[in-house]
Amino acid sequence: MAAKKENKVMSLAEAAKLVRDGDVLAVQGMGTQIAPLAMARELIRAKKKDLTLVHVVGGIAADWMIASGCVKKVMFIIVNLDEFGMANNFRRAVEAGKLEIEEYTEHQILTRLQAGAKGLSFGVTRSGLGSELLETHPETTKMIDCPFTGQKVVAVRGLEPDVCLLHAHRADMYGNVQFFPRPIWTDVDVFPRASKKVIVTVEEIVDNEEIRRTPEHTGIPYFKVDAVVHVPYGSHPCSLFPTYAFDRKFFEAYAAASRTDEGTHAFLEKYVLTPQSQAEYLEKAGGAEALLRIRKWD
Amino acid sequence: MAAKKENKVMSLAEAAKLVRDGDVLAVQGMGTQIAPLAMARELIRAKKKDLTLVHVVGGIAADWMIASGCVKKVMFIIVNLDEFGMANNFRRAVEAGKLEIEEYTEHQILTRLQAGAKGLSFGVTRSGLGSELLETHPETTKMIDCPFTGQKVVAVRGLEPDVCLLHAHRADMYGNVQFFPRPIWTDVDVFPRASKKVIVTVEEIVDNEEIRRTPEHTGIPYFKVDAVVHVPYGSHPCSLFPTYAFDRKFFEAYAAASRTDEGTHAFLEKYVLTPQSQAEYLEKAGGAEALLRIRKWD
Amino acid sequence: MTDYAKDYTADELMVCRLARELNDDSIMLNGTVSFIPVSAAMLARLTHAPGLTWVAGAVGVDAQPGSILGNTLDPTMWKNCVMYLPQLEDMWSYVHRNTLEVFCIRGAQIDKYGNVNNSVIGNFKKPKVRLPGSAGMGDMCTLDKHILIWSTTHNARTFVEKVDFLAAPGYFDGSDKREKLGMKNGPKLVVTDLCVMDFEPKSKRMRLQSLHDGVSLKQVQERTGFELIIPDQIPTTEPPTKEQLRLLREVVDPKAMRKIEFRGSETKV
Amino acid sequence: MTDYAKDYTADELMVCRLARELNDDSIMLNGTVSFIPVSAAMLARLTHAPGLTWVAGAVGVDAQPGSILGNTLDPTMWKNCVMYLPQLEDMWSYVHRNTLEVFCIRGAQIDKYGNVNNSVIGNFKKPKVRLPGSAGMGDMCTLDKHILIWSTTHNARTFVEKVDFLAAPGYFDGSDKREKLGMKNGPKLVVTDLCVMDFEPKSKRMRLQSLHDGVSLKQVQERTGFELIIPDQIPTTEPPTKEQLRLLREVVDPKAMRKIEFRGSETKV
Repeated sequence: MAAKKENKVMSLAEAAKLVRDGDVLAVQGMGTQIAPLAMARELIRAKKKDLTLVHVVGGIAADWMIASGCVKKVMFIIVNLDEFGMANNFRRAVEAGKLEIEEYTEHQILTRLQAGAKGLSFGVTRSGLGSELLETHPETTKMIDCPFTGQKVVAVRGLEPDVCLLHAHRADMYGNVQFFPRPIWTDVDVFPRASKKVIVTVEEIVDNEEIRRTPEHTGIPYFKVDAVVHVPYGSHPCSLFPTYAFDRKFFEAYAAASRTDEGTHAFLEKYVLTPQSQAEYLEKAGGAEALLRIRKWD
Repeated sequence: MAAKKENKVMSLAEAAKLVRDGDVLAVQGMGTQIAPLAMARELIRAKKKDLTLVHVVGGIAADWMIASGCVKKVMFIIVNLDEFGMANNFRRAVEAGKLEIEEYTEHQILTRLQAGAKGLSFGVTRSGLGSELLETHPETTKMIDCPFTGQKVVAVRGLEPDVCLLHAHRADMYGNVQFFPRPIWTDVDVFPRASKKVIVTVEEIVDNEEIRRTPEHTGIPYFKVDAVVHVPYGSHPCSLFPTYAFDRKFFEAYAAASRTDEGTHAFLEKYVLTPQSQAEYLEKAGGAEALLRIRKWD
Repeated sequence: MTDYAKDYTADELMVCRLARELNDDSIMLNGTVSFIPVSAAMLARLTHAPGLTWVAGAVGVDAQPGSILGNTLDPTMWKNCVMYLPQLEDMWSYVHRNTLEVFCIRGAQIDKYGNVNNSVIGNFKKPKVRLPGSAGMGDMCTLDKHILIWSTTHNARTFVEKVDFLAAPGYFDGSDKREKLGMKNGPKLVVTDLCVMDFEPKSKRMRLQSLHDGVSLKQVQERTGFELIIPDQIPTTEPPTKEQLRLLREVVDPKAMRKIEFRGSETKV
Repeated sequence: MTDYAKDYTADELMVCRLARELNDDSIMLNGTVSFIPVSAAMLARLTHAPGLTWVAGAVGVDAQPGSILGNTLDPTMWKNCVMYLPQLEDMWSYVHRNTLEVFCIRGAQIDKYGNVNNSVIGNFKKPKVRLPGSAGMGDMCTLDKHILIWSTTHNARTFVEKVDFLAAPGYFDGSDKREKLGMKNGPKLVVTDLCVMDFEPKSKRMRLQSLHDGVSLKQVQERTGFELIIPDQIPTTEPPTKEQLRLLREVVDPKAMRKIEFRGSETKV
């Protein structure tokens, strides 16, 4: 549960070894914003199996991993590609009965993780009272009475994922992870605290001295981090504000390709399975033209 | 519950009118660190009665208000003056049966407030299992069974204080409140969110434009703040890191004076009741010599 | 006399109508792919509701992004904000205590009681269509929010007698279930590409409020999968003013991102 | 051969003995007026445990304050840290999941099972003496911490047969109550101005481990209000090394703030 103050810089392939078949993975992400996409591609290449993905908002990472047969189950509040539409492989897999799901309200899944982060077997929330979602997974969600007032509340079971996958702006070699601006979104907040292991890919590795000059930006302390991987543009095609925008062209191409299984697999072959490095991936994704394009936000 | 975007700058006396006799007040503080001391003195001068104080760590503010007969009850995890010793008026009032108390573990009182902040009638924690504290206020704290595993946990009742009193580095006139470094301690975090009204005293009032240049430092948004009062050294004799240190000489004087009721009342007469302004208070407390002294941290 | 515009499209009318529902006392936040409500909030602030509190992308308090650039949850929306609202405890406590009280939603199915479904078409366990999920709607609709519903696809597939799955409740079956569960408020208004609807207070059933210019009652009824309450007087939806339209087109959403939401709509914009 | 010091006082011996209990794997945080354990943590990092993780004042992760300036919860302790650990969710989750696993405590009463009381002398409702409160001890002692107890007042008022009030449990009554309630670990060591004690694994009762130089067994027994388990061999507490003493006096705590903690102690420092 606690990691030492030692050099944790490793390759994507080495970090992937921390993920075992059958693990429960808490995966950062929104439809088009910051997500550990390079790490997700590595897990696909490493042919991981029977994973359970825990998302607040699932996006292209989930869709790729599901299409690649890595995923047994997804817990989520929504899985889509924002304005680029449905996550088609997620949709098809559920419709075909090939993928288990647990759909939650946002505060329910956060409460599961907040409880897990404290080693509590459950937490409570008002979110989702009266929703039929409650009836779809009674083993993790049920209505209970307040012991003081008798009011109905939703109890959710504590959740402690095996591994947390995050992308971030920068870290030092010990795993002090920084965000610009400071950590705001829930996934960089509660995901690592709830998880047993934490793998972080970063745009930049900086000296420990630089971290000590800017401690207000550190969101995850080294004693909670197991692996630091240096992957510039590691969130592509999703954005990493303020460094780069999401890649509209890439998303449109995937949205089109993913309408069929065949289209999806051709896409994955080209962008996920073939490239042997982040540079090869970025070259395939449009190279310098793309990298310049996503430096603009309009 | 929601405050408008309008000019909320007012005097201590005007802000004191937001506090009614019998109110439950969430009061920031540690033994010797940042606390709304100027506001506490104003409430004493305004002869408030039957207040319930909610502290994580209570200090000199609690001791003064108790000695002045403003307080009916205190909820706390500890009340003392750090290395300057006991809060003698708190101690004497409890021993004389004149003050009600509810003693909690730290995470219990935080869980009460976190639940209140979400309008939840209760929350749960593992803190304090097996402690006799549980038996001292069963109306707000009881052991319950996890609905999933049967494990014992501590349920605490949600708490929504009437008014929150805070001191901070700076704010704009609308009540966007900033801290340097960013908000870290629990009282500036959950106290305002749990409370119905929020009164903030600040070292400095700055333009809204300055707030927009430094949004990472804002800890409380204007829509949650009801009063902004400009009181330089408003935390004295407690510290406001990094602006000024706690006033060791003043604490030593109070620790000595507070050994008796008579000593306490002479002290309060001189420092709390007589001064008609913050300047007069600071003059009494040592004037320029004191203000220079507490600018040094060693 | 108000200087109304004539040359507007359904997306523009929807934005302007939603904007009119917001005022200086409104405190709102927004979710993903919410170009129409975000445009409405930004437009309202520039016109009649300068004091409106909007938490952009549920993070940027009172942000001033200028124009919409990317997605409505994008950090580009946080520009010039007074605070980055941390999501986990801060945002959610302001949501649960109903300080942030206005929320705009849409979904694949909406029924006559304002229940919304974005989970599945068909059976939850073996769905005909697996939809993206109800996301924050599952929270917002079970708390005390003033819910504003918008839909760019007013047809009988979207406006159904009863939602296939109830993740985001409105007034349930019209009974007092909301009150029994301690939920205040609920759905207030529905703005579509054809008309504006509210809820009849007693029955909690959806009721026509106004028809967009050029849309007939018959057309709305044909494209609504349940019996709508029809009042005696049916006004025409108040059109955008010329100033609203100028601000929307030139300042708020010059890239017309809002039109993305009309994918799959019978209404051309 | 280790170069031990001769001219040390009880406060210095306590700091150095506590420091030896910490190692590169220890992850600890500290509370208020904890000059002795904070000195121990800082000293351990400068000597045998450079990898020790210390969250200064429960906020400054791996801080490098240089020397102790004010209170041990003061922001002056956060200097050069790698992160300001937000207290509400971050610090408390690392505490509850036992990532932050070492905590040092003291109190007005300590009994033979390591139960600690800082709430009241006498009855809780009508106390003879109302003490400041158990603060974070009420949390730390009911979770899974490795608890190190220090006391500068080894006498029969502090070391009592049974605490008057049990807010911060050690091993309760020596039964399996900790395990039944799901609490791992517990009190491990007690370092006082007279001696060092641990807990006999089976009975969970306090046991003498070593006597400070110049202190007799009789003296300890007279000043302990319960029957202490006495092992066959009683070594002398390992003295500070000259280097430890130099670092403590010149670098870690040059203002000797640690001596504040001996107010009320029979031992002069």
